[in-house]
Amino acid sequence: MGDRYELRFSGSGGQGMILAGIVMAEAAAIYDNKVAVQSQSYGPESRGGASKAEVIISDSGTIDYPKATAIDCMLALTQEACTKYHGDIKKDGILLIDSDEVKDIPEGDFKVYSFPIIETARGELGKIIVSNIISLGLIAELTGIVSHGAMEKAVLARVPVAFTELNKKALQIGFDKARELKGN
Amino acid sequence: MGDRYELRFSGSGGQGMILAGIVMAEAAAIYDNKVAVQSQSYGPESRGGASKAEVIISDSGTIDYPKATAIDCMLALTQEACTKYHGDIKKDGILLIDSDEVKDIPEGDFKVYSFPIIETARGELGKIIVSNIISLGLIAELTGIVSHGAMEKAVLARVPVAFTELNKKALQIGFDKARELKGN
Amino acid sequence: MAAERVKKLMQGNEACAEGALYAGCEFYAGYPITPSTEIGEILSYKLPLIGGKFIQMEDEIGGMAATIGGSLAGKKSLTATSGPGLSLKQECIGFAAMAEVPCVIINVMRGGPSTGYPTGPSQSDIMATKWGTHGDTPVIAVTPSYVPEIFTETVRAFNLAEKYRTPVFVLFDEIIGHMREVVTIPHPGELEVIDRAKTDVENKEDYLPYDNRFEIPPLAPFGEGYRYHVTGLNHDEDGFPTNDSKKIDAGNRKILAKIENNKEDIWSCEEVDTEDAEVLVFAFGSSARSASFAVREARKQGIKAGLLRPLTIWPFPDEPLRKAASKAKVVIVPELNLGQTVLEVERTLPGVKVEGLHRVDGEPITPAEILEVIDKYK
Amino acid sequence: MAAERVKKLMQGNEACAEGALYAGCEFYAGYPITPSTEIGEILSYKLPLIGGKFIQMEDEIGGMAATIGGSLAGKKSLTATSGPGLSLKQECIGFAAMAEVPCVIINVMRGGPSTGYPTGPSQSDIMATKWGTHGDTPVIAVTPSYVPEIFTETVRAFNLAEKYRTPVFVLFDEIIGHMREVVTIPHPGELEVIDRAKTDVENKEDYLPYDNRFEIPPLAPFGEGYRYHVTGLNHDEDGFPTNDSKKIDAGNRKILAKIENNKEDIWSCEEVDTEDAEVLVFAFGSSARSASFAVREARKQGIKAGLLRPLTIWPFPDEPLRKAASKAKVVIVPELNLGQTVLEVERTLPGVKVEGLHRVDGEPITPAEILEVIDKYK
Amino acid sequence: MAEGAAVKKKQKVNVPFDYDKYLRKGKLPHIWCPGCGHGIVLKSLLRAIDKVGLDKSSICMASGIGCSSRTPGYVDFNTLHSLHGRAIAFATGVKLAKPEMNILVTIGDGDALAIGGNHFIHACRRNIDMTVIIYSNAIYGMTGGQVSPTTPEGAMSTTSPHGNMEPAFDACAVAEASGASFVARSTAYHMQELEKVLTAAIEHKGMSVVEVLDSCPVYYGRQNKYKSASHMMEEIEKKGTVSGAQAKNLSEEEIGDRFVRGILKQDKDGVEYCDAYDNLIAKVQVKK
Amino acid sequence: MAEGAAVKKKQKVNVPFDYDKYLRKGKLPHIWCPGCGHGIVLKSLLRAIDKVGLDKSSICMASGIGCSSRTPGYVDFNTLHSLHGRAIAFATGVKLAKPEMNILVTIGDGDALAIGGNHFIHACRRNIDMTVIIYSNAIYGMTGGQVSPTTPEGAMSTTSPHGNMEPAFDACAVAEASGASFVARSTAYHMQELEKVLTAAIEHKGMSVVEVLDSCPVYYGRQNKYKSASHMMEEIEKKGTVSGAQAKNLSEEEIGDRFVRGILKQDKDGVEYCDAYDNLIAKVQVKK
Amino acid sequence: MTEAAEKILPRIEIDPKRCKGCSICVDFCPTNVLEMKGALATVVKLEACTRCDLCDLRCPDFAIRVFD
Amino acid sequence: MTEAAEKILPRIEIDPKRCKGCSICVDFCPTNVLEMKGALATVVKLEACTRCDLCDLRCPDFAIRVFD
Ligand SMILES: Cc1ncc(C[n+]2csc(CCOP(=O)(O)OP(=O)(O)O)c2C)c(N)n1
Ligand SMILES: Cc1ncc(C[n+]2csc(CCOP(=O)(O)OP(=O)(O)O)c2C)c(N)n1
Ligand code: SF4
Ligand code: SF4
Ligand code: SF4
Ligand code: SF4
Ligand code: SF4
Ligand code: SF4
Ligand SMILES: [Mg+2]
Ligand SMILES: [Mg+2]
Repeated sequence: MGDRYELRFSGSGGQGMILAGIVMAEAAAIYDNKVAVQSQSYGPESRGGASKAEVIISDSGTIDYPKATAIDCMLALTQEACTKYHGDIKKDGILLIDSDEVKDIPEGDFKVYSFPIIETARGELGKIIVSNIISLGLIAELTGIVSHGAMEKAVLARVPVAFTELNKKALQIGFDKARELKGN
Repeated sequence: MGDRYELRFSGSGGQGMILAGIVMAEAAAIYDNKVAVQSQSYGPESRGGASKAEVIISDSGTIDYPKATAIDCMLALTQEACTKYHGDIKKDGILLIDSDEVKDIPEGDFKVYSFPIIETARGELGKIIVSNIISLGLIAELTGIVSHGAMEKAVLARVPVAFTELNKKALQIGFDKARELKGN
Repeated sequence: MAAERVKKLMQGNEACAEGALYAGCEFYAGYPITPSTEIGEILSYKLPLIGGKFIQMEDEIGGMAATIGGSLAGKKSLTATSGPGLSLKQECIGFAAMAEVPCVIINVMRGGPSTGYPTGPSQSDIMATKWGTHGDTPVIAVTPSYVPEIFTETVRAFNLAEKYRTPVFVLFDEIIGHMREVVTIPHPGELEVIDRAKTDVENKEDYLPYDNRFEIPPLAPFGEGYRYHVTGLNHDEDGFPTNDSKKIDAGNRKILAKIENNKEDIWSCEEVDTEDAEVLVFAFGSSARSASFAVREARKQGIKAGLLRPLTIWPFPDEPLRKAASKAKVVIVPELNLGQTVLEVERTLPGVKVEGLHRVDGEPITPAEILEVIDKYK
Repeated sequence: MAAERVKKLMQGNEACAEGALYAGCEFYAGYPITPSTEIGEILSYKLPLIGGKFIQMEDEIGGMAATIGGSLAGKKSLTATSGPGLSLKQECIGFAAMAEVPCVIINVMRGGPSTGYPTGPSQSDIMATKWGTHGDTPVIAVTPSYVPEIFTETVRAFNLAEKYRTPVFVLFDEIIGHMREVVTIPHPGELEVIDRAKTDVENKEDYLPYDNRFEIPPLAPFGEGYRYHVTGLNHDEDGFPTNDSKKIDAGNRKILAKIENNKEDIWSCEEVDTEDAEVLVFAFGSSARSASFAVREARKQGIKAGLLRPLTIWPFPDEPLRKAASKAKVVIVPELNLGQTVLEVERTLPGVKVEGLHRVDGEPITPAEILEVIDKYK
Repeated sequence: MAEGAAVKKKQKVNVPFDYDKYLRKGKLPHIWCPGCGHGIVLKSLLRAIDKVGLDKSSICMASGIGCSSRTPGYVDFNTLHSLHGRAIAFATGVKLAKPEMNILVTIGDGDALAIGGNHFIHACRRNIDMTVIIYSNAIYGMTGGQVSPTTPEGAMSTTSPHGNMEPAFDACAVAEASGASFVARSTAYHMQELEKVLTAAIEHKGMSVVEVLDSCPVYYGRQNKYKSASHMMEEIEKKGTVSGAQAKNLSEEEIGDRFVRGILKQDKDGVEYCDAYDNLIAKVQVKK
Repeated sequence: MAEGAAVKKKQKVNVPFDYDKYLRKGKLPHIWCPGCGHGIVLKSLLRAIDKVGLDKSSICMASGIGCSSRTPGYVDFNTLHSLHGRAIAFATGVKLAKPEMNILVTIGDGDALAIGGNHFIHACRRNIDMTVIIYSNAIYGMTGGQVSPTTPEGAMSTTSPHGNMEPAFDACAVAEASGASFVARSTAYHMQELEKVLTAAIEHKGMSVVEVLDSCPVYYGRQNKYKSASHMMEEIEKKGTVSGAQAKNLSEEEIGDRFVRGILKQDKDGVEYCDAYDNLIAKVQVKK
Repeated sequence: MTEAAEKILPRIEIDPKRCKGCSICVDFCPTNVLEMKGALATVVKLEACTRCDLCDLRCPDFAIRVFD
Repeated sequence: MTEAAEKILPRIEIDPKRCKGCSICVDFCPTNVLEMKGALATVVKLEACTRCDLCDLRCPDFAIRVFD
């Protein structure tokens, strides 16, 4: 479908994939004035295990079907999630993986970007909890689907004030590294 | 309907009209080998007030509709019951009333028999509780719909052994008085 | 020299209790409610005499739950109720259907909605029986019209429950519940009594309570060494919860299919003069008795009237209806509600004129009322 | 200078809570259950802020009972639940309908029957909503598909409840309940909000809670000097129980008629390309979103496909459906159950081919699945 | 003159209580059977209401289903005849939505303690301000005499036809343990004590439970061979109970299975539920 | 040789308890979150079952819905995962229909005391032989942290976001007052005491209620600012309770709002329900 | 004795429409003022009445009242 | 000292598939035998173990066992 941009954030429970989806949707729909729908899969025993959140973005109009049909960009922070969920990525879509976690990279008609997201969060920022924010920075830059400004506003609106700086930094790392990745 | 004999027993709650209906049905169906259906009206606040029981008797086959449609014989022990329920008596049917209780005798194409049933129970047997049994005797004889033997068996099967004689007497009074009434 | 059969003038509710005992019911849990109360009362007297158990629970929910528990322990189990109690039992009924635990639920219908008219007859729980619990739930419901039929249909209900491992309803209205007719109790063996199927597994560990080898897997009673799991969640054939969408799908469909696939076995209908009927009356319960009277009268008047009297109302007897209505110009559906069964009749017979005759004033539908409608089409 | 409207990315359940607040809801009584829990959670936070009341009752039955109590005391009242909770509430829902007490019931549908699949979406409580409580009961149910629509339909549900003095359901499935979309909260006054009608009697003693002068008599709140009686029994216009069969009849019919007579006001449907539709899809809730996608694709392929999306599922929108299907060769009914709404569609459209598309594996129906069925008829 | 004055004085003392002021006279006679204790309980309650001086429009009387639950139909208040077992839950909604109302719940032992047991204990726990009057006749009257959770062991009923084998609840003990702040017991026989107890219960702020032992001569009486309504009252309500004062001087054995009458618990320190809610609102609104 | 014997002896003492004998190993790991007390309760229960020596096939373990109610899925008995609040009612049916079975009911505080409150008090009243183990974590774990009838006043939950304003039940007091013949309390922290208490509860004939204070670190813990599972156990289960022995030497004020642990009631005189039923059957069958 | 003569007797009203004949008033009247006559309570010994009001207080049917 | 040398150390088994890393065993071990390593309990001071079994008894996940 033409005016329909599909994103999937996947990882394991507790890695903040749903929050990533929400922030992405808010960046697009509140701060960039697009239309967005965010949804997630949610099992009764989803404690642990693979977890995913999806965001559909459109420039205009209503988004009817809220789930991914042909993914433009997918993030996978774990091997399990990557293996389980990559199948819906569309031709020429983007797969962003954590290079330390996902060793078995799926084959397909899509572009794979690989980056040590979690290790960067731990190493450069001392908090693996911001892996999802780094991811958001990466994706914003890689896809261009939301503006940097909107993304920053969306992130900061969702995190406690005490962590503003940390998250700003995480996001910036994402932006910067994505530019490098694209350069490759 | 040809093979369908309809009886209604009416009075006030506590006068044993339902028991009368049951005994009549048992006399016909168990001891005279006919077919019988007994039913009653049963209000949520039927404590006191008019009460009725109906019995449909047939010589053969099944009785489908279980309620009275055209009554062959009706008993009324109170004015209220008589007034409320006599409307369904069919042409040439029988209305048996307590002569002390029912003063306002309804008009219609039916034969009215009048007898001081309750007073007889009190006066001759010392127990108004057997008014319903006297009534059964009267009706058995007046209508001939069940045999005396069947009626006696049915009554005795339903009353405590200690009261066998009392009830036998009550029934006999009914049989006898009905013969007199018919004679009139 | 066979002993004489016991022949007794019985109330409908009594015939129901006697039918349950004949069918081998050994466990009753319930909560009293007019007009079904006598069923529990009689069983509270009779069950202990045969070593069975009666328990008056704290409410209808508890009554239904304990009935299911009793059945899991291997006893044929029964509960009886009326409208408001039915509503309360719905969650547990869904559990019995989902976990495939046989049991019988008697509903002596009274005037609804809400507390309504407790001592008035009604046939207004037909749809609540089919659709009352949430989700897609298999339902079998039988609808006797006569007191002796309450006896036989209660036996049949137990048979169906055990055969199909599912809750089965016996629905009748207050009129029949409180009416008295003669019931001749059959000798043991005279009526078919189906007992719970036994598992064929050699090794108790291999027992699967929802064994996919069977359309209706045998249910081993608790306490006999088969140590399995029962849940109301979507489950696998071993009885444990599953999140596998294929298994969820299969499980949900299986419990409906076992009824759908065996409709012909479950259906029971009485037909009167349907072969050439141009005016067909479709009626059950006490309304069918009035209809029977009316149809007989109509025939006397030369009207080609007929009666289809379903003794199974769920699964809906669509094929028998279609057959019986093949010559019908009109199908009349008298029922003590404001239009329930008539909806199914309409759906089953597109193009055929269907006329509902509804009464909700606490009085039965009379033969005259039905006859009046029949007369319109003569 | 009007302030900017609040624009917020919200979960469906949050939009529901916000819609309730917009509509003037001041009272919530309920019991938590997945996937409806967030509605109560949000209101437990927000209601005290505006002086309203939230109470977590001991169970769903208590939740429904207290909701009705709150409404009788004059407050717009709400409860929210899911499948098993719906089953438990049924008896009380019948009371609200019979006693004509306005209230709103949210049911975020999860996989059933029984505990089923608590976190999976489903549309399998459609029939339980209509027929779940015993007796013939009036039912209004609205079925939003989009998060902003949950907001507006919740407001509409409160309006309908107050206008028709009856319980009104808002039904949506887990997908929409947990999905997030942007909702722009309208200013006060921007959306119509209907408050409870006030009685016109001069003398408080003359007040009749079921005054026959009105199709829908005004309901005076408890505690304002109108001292009347409320019962779930069949009652007279003064609210007291009656055994008069005429009054029983009239009362039972009246509560259904007030819905039946005002269907056009209660109905709401969205139509997409129905004018010339040869393949009509009839879908609500999340399935309608997939259908919308599929119909758009089909049109691109040159198929004359159309969508009828009912926002009111009860009373069933038969006339709109008949109209929309006037050119249809086939009507496709995708729903997350094993065949519920499709039955009504069949009944409504005798002679028209109707094809159900059912899914009960815990996953939504995809546009591709619907398209596949549409393609069969191109 | 002096005589006249004396007469006047006397008349004043002896003017019978005017129940009519609270009754919906058109609805009388009530449906209760001859000798049913429910009427005595109702009369005591009306006198108590009068003593406290409640405004009729401020009262919501709620009930469930049962003979006792017919009470609201006869009195000129805001009356709610709800569903079997649910009266307290309905009443909780009314009270919380409109805390200025005075809530009276008149229900049977089955209604309160069997099907309604859960709402009962939770209302006690919450200590919400209402007065629950249990018409405790140890039987289901309305449905024709089934066993109830207060039927004594050994007693006959239509569902304990071989003699009741279940232990009975001590309703007051359950109420106390569940958190009710006012708990009392009296009987229809002791109708003056009952009036006092009910007065105190209504005046008490918080959950008040009053168990009233009363009698169903028709179903309980007949099945258990009591000769008359008065015989039952004599045996069950009079001989079967001791007053709190008497009980103090008796050992547990001496009391035996007799029930103790009087106010059994009265805790004025606990916060009432609606008050607690108001405090919460005040707190969060300030914060806001 | 002597050394070898010593070692042997030691080994005997230290062979860890073999839980596997009772577990459905294929179903592990269980769904409980890291640090959830439910696993500790289950382990104590399995040791108690072992001590009593129950035959696995004779056990019916029933539960409702909740995290705690997932227990039956992991153990190799006849297991019944029923409906929220209904476990005790289902179990009543199983027990009465087959009195030779040993019934264990493993349920949450919400399951037992909120929605299941009525079945709970009535099973206590009947004194039917079953052991009800309440995993009392003061929260609804399964549904994500709502307030429960045992949540302390002031505590945070997703449905008491301004602090809980409702008083909590004393579950043991309610059980006692309702007629349970065995009532005890312990905690997951005191898992050895718990094992003993559970052993006594299982051995007791009649209704046994064991309230186990345990912890939901995820929902209760996080909302109420506990640092870790152990921190919660330390604060709530250890510091928040006193043993029965300690309590004897303390005044009510000294005990404060700490819960008393240990066996609180043990009445061996009452007749158990199924026994009473058997007596009834014997009586009526003789009569017949 | 003038005092006796002067004694003002109470007026006991029994509403026959309300009285259901339960005999509670009769059975508990301390001075046997009342008696059942058929299904209706009646006054048979008014002079013995002490105005104790027990009959009124215990009548379940709002049927008997004692006036001065 | 021979006795010390002779001391037979226990064997503590921690099943990494079952351990959920709650740290209860670590926090309550009286002699600090255990420590968290990432999300897994590990033995760091076996010689201090008194075989008190508290770690096993309190582990909610059937993950740790102490053998002789
Ligand atoms: C849900 C439901 N279950 C059962 C009934 C039937 N029912 C009506 S009243 C009643 C019991 C009445 O006993 P009690 O509460 O003790 O009041 P009493 O009549 O003795 O005053 C029952 C079981 C009902 N109306 N609704
Ligand atoms: C009838 C019904 N109502 C509500 C629910 C939702 N529900 C599932 S578990 C639960 C509460 C669980 O709390 P608790 O019993 O304390 O167990 P825990 O999870 O804390 O161990 C609730 C409300 C349900 N499944 N069924
Ligand atoms: S049945 Fe019993 S409780 Fe009901 S009114 Fe009659 S005497 Fe009273
Ligand atoms: S949510 Fe709480 S109670 Fe449930 S498993 Fe997790 S920690 Fe345990
Ligand atoms: S007032 Fe007292 S003495 Fe007089 S009639 Fe009544 S009970 Fe008897
Ligand atoms: S107590 Fe009342 S109802 Fe009973 S006999 Fe006396 S006056 Fe009549
Ligand atoms: S057995 Fe005791 S000392 Fe040894 S590791 Fe475990 S807790 Fe520590
Ligand atoms: S207690 Fe068990 S689960 Fe927790 S850290 Fe230790 S070994 Fe792991
Ligand atoms: Mg009672
Ligand atoms: Mg809990």
